[in-house]
Amino acid sequence: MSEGLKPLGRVGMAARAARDIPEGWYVNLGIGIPTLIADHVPAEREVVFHSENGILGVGPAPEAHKQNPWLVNASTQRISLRPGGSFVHHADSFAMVRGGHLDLCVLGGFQVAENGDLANWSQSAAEVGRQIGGAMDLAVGARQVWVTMEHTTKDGRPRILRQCSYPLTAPGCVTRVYTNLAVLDVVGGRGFVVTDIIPGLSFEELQARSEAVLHRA
Amino acid sequence: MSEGLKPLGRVGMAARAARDIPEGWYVNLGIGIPTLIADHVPAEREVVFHSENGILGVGPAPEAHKQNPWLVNASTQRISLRPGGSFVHHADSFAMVRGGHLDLCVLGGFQVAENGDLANWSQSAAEVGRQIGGAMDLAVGARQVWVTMEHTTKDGRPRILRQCSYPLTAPGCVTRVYTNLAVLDVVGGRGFVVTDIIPGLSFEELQARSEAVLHRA
Amino acid sequence: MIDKFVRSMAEAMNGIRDGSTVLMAGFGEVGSPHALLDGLIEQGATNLTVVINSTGRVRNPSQPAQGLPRLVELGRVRKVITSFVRNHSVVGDAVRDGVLEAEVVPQGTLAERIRAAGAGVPAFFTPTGAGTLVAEGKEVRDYDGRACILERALPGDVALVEAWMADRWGNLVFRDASRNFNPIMAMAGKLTIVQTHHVCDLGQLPANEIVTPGIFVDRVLHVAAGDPTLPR
Amino acid sequence: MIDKFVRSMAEAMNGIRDGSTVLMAGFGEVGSPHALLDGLIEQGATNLTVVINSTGRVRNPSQPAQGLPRLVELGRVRKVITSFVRNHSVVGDAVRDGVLEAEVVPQGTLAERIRAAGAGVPAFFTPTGAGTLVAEGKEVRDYDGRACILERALPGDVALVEAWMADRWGNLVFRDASRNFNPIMAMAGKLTIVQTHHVCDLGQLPANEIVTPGIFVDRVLHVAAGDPTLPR
Repeated sequence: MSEGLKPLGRVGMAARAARDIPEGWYVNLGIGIPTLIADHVPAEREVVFHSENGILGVGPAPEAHKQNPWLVNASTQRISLRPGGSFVHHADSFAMVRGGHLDLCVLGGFQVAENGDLANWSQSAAEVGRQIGGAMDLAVGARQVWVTMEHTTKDGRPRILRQCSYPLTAPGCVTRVYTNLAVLDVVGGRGFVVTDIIPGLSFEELQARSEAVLHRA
Repeated sequence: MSEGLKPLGRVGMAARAARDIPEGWYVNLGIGIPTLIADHVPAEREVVFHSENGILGVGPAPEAHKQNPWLVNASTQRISLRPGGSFVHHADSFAMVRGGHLDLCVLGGFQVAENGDLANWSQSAAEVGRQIGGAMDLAVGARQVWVTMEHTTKDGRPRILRQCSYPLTAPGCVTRVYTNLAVLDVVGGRGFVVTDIIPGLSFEELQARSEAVLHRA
Repeated sequence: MIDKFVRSMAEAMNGIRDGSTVLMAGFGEVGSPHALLDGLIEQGATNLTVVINSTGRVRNPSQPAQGLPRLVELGRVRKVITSFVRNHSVVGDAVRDGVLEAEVVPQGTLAERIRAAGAGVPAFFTPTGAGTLVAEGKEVRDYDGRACILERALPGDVALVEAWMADRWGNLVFRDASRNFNPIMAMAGKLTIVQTHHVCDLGQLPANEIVTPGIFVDRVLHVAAGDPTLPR
Repeated sequence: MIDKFVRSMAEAMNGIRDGSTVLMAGFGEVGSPHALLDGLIEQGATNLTVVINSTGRVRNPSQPAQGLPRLVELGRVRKVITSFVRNHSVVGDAVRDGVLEAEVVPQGTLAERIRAAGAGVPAFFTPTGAGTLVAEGKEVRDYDGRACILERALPGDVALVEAWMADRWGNLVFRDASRNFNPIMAMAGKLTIVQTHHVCDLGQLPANEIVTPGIFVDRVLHVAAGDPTLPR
């Protein structure tokens, strides 16, 4: 990587994804980096955030003295509710997800493959811990599935792959990936199409950090 | 039939069935004679009446000046709501029915067979008019299914049969029949068991008006 | 700013195409989107499949047909999916004459199929209808010793809904028994169009009391429609 | 007179049998029937199958286990059906040690299976989980060009529910995000037991605002439980 290159941090990735969310969309934000996205949607742009535990219209974290213990998001953080917000039970909440009513979910990821396969809940089928949560429902149900993740693992192995090696969350679901280095659309029949790269990084350098073949936009 | 014999009228059948509904039951009353049953449950006995269009806690018909045009039962009659009553949408209303939550439904009938088969919505598969409504759901879903009907057709043909000739509402669903002449339990493996006959009518005379073999209690 | 209110019936009906499946809410005239039905008649879409609980009363020469029966009289409906067709009704006569197809299904199955469409369930098993004419041509399977039939989800290209109050996000509440098919049809419509008696500011409807969240709603038209009348 | 209020925890827990399937509501400590879980621990039923969204945090030696983890420590649970098992949690360790079976399923499938049980749907198809480990051993069928798997209803012998307000008919409302699994577990429990923060006179809860009608409720215990705390 070129000297002085500045890969995006967690907040930077969240802010980059936030830029692309249009007004009026219904959006579910997964645990981790995606949760940060809400803070970067401009206040004047109305986006309705959904939380799996039956909340539509999630607002920002409240000041300490305004916290409502009965109001937490899917990450069990205390939140606020926007005017126009509403509550439903868990089956109705997932009816929104599974019935195709969300315009977008943004999920964290371990691996994304060029056919849109996503792995984000387990690194091995043999593992005892299985933290599936709502990710499989969201990956299958939302109209758009964006993933935010580091472009490579901590030890430099690629996460942008020809094929996922971890257990899948859902096959063929991802439509776009925001990494610390680039924005990649996943296009049916073509694979990863790079639409944005951070300043100072060349397409070839990005390709070198990816296993899958990348395409120019 | 013996001279001076008094078969029950519509109100008489409804009142007879009402006697047997215990406090605390959740009950759906079908169109026709069953609808009359609610008026004959003593006021001090709390029974919760369900209406298919999403009402629990149906109360009696209101006085004219208290009518609420937004409050009708499944027969589209204006009704009242008891304190404790509630509204749900149609899928939740039928979740009550189909999920086995109703203790009882009382339906009108054309024919009941000794195996519990019920026919109450059509006299011929060839008929254009098909008034299924909620009867099939109720017949299958309620824990008890009682039928109120005349013991025979207007021209004297039996309705208490070995086998139904009309299209079925549901197989093997009926648990008790209230006719203008008798009360008959439907007992698995045995068939019709007569538990009550109007004064002055003999078991043999009742049998003569029934196609199925009747049993003594 | 999200604003789902439309200012005219023409705007409410815009883009409904020939061949659409249209879900029409209401039960016994209560909760029926009468104004939107009039709007659809005016709009002109034809070759429709209509999903509605009940298809109308016995013909009454002194009362001109409205709503679905009127659409049928105009030859605009190809098929109805319903729980109730009466002999000697406009719909019944059209079925008899072979100009209209009718799929008559149990009311609970109808409701569950609509809800399934809204919830992303493509098909489900139910014991209702097993062993009856309703089961004809359907897959049968035993669950817990009981015969069950496989039923398909019933999505709409368009859902026509009546609400009591609505806000600009499309959040809805319903009055008393007018709730009936409205919330589930709102869920199942690709394009859900609402007529509402009252308009609320955003935040005026308490979050715990909203029955249909705006995510299920596309367009809202303010129509002060008055009280429902008893069926004629 | 219908009166579903019980006067003691012993009465609330009466008759829960060994081998029962117990549905436990709540999400992130909100809407969890903590008092009833304590009551179940006290009551003694064992060999339980527990259905619960999440099975607890990573072990924290300074915090004694409560609720499901405590039941597991006591060896009273045979199986959990859940969307979330963490490594190094009481439940995760019990699964690792082979003393507890875990069926881990997508959260939406969990919710839909519970709702299906309450609604009389024995099985349904869903695309969620198709092509993943979740699909193993399940029937697959294509709908609308999409692989779907067949999932079974998930009924409970017992459902443990927390409400904000209740009346003697068992009508319930919930506070904010505490609604979560409570209404659907109430529907799916053969014996539904509720702890409520507040008691209302019959008729005090507006008919249009009741979320869980009393038909889904068997017993109600008044427990002034205070606010939920954040997960530890």
